Amino acid sequence: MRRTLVALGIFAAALLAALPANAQQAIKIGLIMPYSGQFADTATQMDNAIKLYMKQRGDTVAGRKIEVIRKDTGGVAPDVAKRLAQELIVRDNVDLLAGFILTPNALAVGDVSAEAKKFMVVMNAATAIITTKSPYMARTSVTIPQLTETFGTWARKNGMGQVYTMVSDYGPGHDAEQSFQRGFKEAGGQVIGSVRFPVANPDFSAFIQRAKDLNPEAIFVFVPGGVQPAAIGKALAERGIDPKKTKVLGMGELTEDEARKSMGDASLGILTVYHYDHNHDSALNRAFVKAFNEAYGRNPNIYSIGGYDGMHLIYEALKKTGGKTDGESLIAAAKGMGWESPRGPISIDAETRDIVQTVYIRRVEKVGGQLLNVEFDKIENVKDPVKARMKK
Amino acid sequence: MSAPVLSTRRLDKSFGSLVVAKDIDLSLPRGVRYALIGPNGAGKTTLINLIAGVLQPDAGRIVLGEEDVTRLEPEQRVKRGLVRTFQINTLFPNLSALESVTLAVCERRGVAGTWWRGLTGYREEVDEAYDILSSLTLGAVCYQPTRELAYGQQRLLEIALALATKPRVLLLDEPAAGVPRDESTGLFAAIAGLSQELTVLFIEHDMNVVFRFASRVIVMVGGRILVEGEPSEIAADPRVREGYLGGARHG
Amino acid sequence: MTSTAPAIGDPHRCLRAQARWRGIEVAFWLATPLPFLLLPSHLQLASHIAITALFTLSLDLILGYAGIVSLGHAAFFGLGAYAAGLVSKAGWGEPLTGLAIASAVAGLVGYATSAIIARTRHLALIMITLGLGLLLHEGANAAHWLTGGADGLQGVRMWPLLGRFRFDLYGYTAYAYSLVVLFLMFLVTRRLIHSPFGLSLRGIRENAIRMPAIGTPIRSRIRAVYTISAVIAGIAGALLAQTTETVSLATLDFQRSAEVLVILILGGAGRLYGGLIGAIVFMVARDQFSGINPQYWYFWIGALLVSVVMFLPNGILGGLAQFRPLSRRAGVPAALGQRAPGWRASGILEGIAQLTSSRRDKSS
Amino acid sequence: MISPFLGVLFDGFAYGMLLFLLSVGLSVTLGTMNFVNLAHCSFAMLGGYVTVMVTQRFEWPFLAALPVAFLSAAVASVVLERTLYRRLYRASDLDQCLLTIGIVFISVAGAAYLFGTTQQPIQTPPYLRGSVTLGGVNLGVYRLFLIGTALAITLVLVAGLEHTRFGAQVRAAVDSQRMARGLGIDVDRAFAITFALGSGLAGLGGALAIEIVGLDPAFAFTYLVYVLIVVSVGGLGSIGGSFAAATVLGVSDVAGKYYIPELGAFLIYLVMIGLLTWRPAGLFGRR
Repeated sequence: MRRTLVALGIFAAALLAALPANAQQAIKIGLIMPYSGQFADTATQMDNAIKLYMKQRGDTVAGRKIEVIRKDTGGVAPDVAKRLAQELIVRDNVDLLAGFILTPNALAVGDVSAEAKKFMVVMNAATAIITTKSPYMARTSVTIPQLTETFGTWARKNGMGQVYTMVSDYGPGHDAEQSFQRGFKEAGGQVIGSVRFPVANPDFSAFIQRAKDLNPEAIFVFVPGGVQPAAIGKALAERGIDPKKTKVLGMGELTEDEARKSMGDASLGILTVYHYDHNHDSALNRAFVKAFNEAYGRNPNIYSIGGYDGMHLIYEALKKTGGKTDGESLIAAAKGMGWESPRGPISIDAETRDIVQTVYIRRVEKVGGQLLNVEFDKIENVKDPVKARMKK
Repeated sequence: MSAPVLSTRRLDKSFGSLVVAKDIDLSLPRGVRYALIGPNGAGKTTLINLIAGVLQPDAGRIVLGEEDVTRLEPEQRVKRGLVRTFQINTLFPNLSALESVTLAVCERRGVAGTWWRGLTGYREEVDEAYDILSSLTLGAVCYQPTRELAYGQQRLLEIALALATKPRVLLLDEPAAGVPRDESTGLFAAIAGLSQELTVLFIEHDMNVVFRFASRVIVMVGGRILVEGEPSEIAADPRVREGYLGGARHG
Repeated sequence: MTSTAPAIGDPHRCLRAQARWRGIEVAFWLATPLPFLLLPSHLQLASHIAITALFTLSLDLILGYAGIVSLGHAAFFGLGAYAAGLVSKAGWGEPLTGLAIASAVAGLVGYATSAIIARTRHLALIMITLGLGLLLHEGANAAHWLTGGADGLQGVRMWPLLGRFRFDLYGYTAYAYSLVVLFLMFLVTRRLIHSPFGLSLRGIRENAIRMPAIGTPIRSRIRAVYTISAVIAGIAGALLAQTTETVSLATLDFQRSAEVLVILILGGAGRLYGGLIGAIVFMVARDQFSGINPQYWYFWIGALLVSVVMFLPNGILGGLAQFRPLSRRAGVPAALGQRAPGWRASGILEGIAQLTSSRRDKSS
Repeated sequence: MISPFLGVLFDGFAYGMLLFLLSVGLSVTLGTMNFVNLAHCSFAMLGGYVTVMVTQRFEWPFLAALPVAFLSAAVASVVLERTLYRRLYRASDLDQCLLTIGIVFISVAGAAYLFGTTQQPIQTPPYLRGSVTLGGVNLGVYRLFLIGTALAITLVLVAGLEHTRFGAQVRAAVDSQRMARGLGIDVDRAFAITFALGSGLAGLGGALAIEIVGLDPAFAFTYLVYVLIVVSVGGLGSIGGSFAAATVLGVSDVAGKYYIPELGAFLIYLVMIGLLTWRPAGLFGRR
């Protein structure tokens, strides 16, 4: 008998949980992110920015209250992400979906957005094709080719003849590798070698030794943010690769705050490409960084800016539609929308619903005893090259 | 005597420098009751492990009927009728006696591999198992989990499991180990009552039991066969006297 | 009921009593369709629970009944998922055939690997299953051209089930589909447990040394059960792929292997229903905790596990079974919660146990 | 061509030593107390966080932080041993898995809550940075330090087990608890100390690992697999075994990545499976 009770008890528990928060006229945003697990920090940083934005701009838009419901995917889990999206829609009847740190999850939820005709804002996931999954989807982060292909071209134009690329062996890594090489080759450069290391890779020394043996003019590195940038940076220094002689190129993750901190002077001179850094020099950004630090005692990063601009897009779109929340009107409102973000001028491409923005080239330098990413060159109004090619 | 059912030729086995079996020549005719005696460490259990296939001999052959079984897996030897029991109860604590024996019967009948038909469908097998248990006076307790049976009953279950495989040769490793003397006689009475077709080789320390139930006796010392013969001969044999029976430690 | 031993001379009654459906079991299965009525907005979750339950059931078959601890069972789940996904991607979106093909693939690989499984035991066995699982995971990541690598398999589209029911947003079809498959697979497993084969598995678990002495070819039995388990795991994986139309490396993850193990132990291994109860408790708890506290829900899950171990040894069902001492008498592992305490899977400790016992053997 | 090879050998060895420090404790507790402590890496993680805290907030020197890491992990483990583990020594190993996994979950969430989800930066003192070149072979100073520490610890452990009274007691307790008790050895105490020692080493390993592999709340999970691999390949309860296994795995991992990067991810698992099918009880296993 006890066991039936257990079983029934559990169903009862689920039942209680189910009772939908009685639908008042609030606009509900479903946030789907990996709040736990190895990507937790990216989610935290994005969530911070979202909270900050709502604190600054208030939580009512077009006369309706904004209510955020947070769901955790626990990491790369498209099946979970998709289920959560479905539940957010049928259980909590949210009006739009946002967040999305990880590509597979974003791709999976794309289907739901398309089927349920819900506006969906990708605030980070950076694989080019994502936005093609649903006509109601817009992106406020970046695409990897947008950065690396541009970077490849830039590197060639700035006198690097031959390069060795090393990337993590997974989707984004492959994107980065291919688009960088493409940009570099098309500008007439030569790729003398490349290696892909496993995503779960505790020790880089061996791979770096390989690169060093060929002694290239420049090494392009891509690793996911988090543990690895610092590790590989240290390994580079340890293997005696001096950024002043052999140019070290990478995407911004490579010289994130924590990475620079633990690399120390080893990070000096590393060249990176990115679309945002808290050190970016503009009044708007200074204010943003200040507010962010006051609220959370740390600097914002690209995930923060993605979330911040994402919320801005949502707010503005809602204002435009006067609070109408159906997918059509919202995406229509979002298309072509442009504004001044802490990262600089950005806009949503009317055709691809993807972001158009300025790409910055930075160098790690000591400023007042502090290691910073210093922007010294930029390419404006960069669209995602992949989708540009698709159209052709 | 008829052609031997089981015979071994010059079996050798040693663990490193320790020789546990040397030049073991056995030949057991059908239906005999052989006792295997000898001091502790004489290699009696090792010999049974060799014959049963738990251990591989370094040299020598084991022949069952016409067939050389030296290289066969233990279960293959069982299928051919060469079966052993264990000195220390080696049973299925959480299976009932009935389940245990039914399992053995199913194995013999080659149906233990079928997973699409319920056990209840195998009435004959269950009946046979039940009969075996009853014949060994376990009928009343056969529904209890093995671990709840009295020690003596568990010893009987050891034998029941072996019988369920319809052995031609039965190797009993101290069937009465740990059983008080008065009970052990009953237990051996049961063994003596087994079919005359069945050949039995049993290890036993209690000489009274040995001389009462064994038709022939093999004496092992230090991994070798010291002497083999009728109980009376053994009792009389001087080497056995000083070598073993002398200050013999029974049990 | 079975608690009192039947009259002497009727062994059949006793055995039949063990195999008989108990009221509690019937009640359990009658309760499973309730979500359609009570929780229509939770059907997607219910479907995932059913799938997890099926996956756990497949693990219970080898762990609970044959004593094989596996830390790489996700391999078969993932194989099933990718097989089903690829079939649909290749243009054949019919669910049932996809299910069949997936189970076949998982079964084949299961049979192939079972050769190693049957030869090793204890920690080595656990680690080899783990290793194989991780190898497959890396392989799937490397085979980007086939699996889509870390981005997951794209373009999985299922046709309506039976040509009538499309997989809807609410998950009516998904849950119905998963539940029916779960129930059918459960029937198969239940029958298997009560078959001579199931009895021999219990024999292997109870005493692997004795089995050869009654003529059991242990290895072939283990290979058989391992293959069957792989098939069921593959079906579970295929169900997930089909009902969510997503396949990713996550299906092959070490986490998934570890999680299903945790779920099984939580519910109670070797009890047939342990996996199902474990799946329900774990998934519902996770859904609730992560809903309330998306960042730190791990803490509460952890607390749940710890308290279960402390208050309900041998899993929820095992613990509850203690409160019904009578149920032990019958010694019926198949029935809910019933299995004598003090049982342990052939794990690391078993090794030490074997050691000492073999020592004793020599000293004869 | 020889110098890169030696370099690879060196890096592999260093990496191996890291694995050794992380896993030897588990090997000992598993081998001696038969306790399946999947939370072992949580102690390592604790050691790591303590180090970060002590060096960042209180600005202690790195070297001074290491003993603190060791102690804190040891103490924490004793507390757990007294409160929870002790009750489960007789329980089934499945229950032990469940308990310790539960503790891992809690520790992961706890770390995220207390220290945040960020990557923890660690600044090693200048004299441990960079690299020296010996005979054309480029040796990372920190790795040299790592190897030194590991070797020292191994010597101390082995010597301790072989030549001290306590060591003798532990070994006796391992062979047969009952006999040891009969000899009047306080087995529980011996085990408690062993356990603390093992966890302490994990804590130290965690502290030393940050520089090479970083530290975040997921650490307790990520390294569990590697640690289990080392323990199983080495053989339960064998310090020498863990040492050998860690070395083999470390070197083959790094060498594999260097010479056949396509196999980079696979190699460590292939090696493990190979070794275990060859010696199921592990290199120095007693079974």
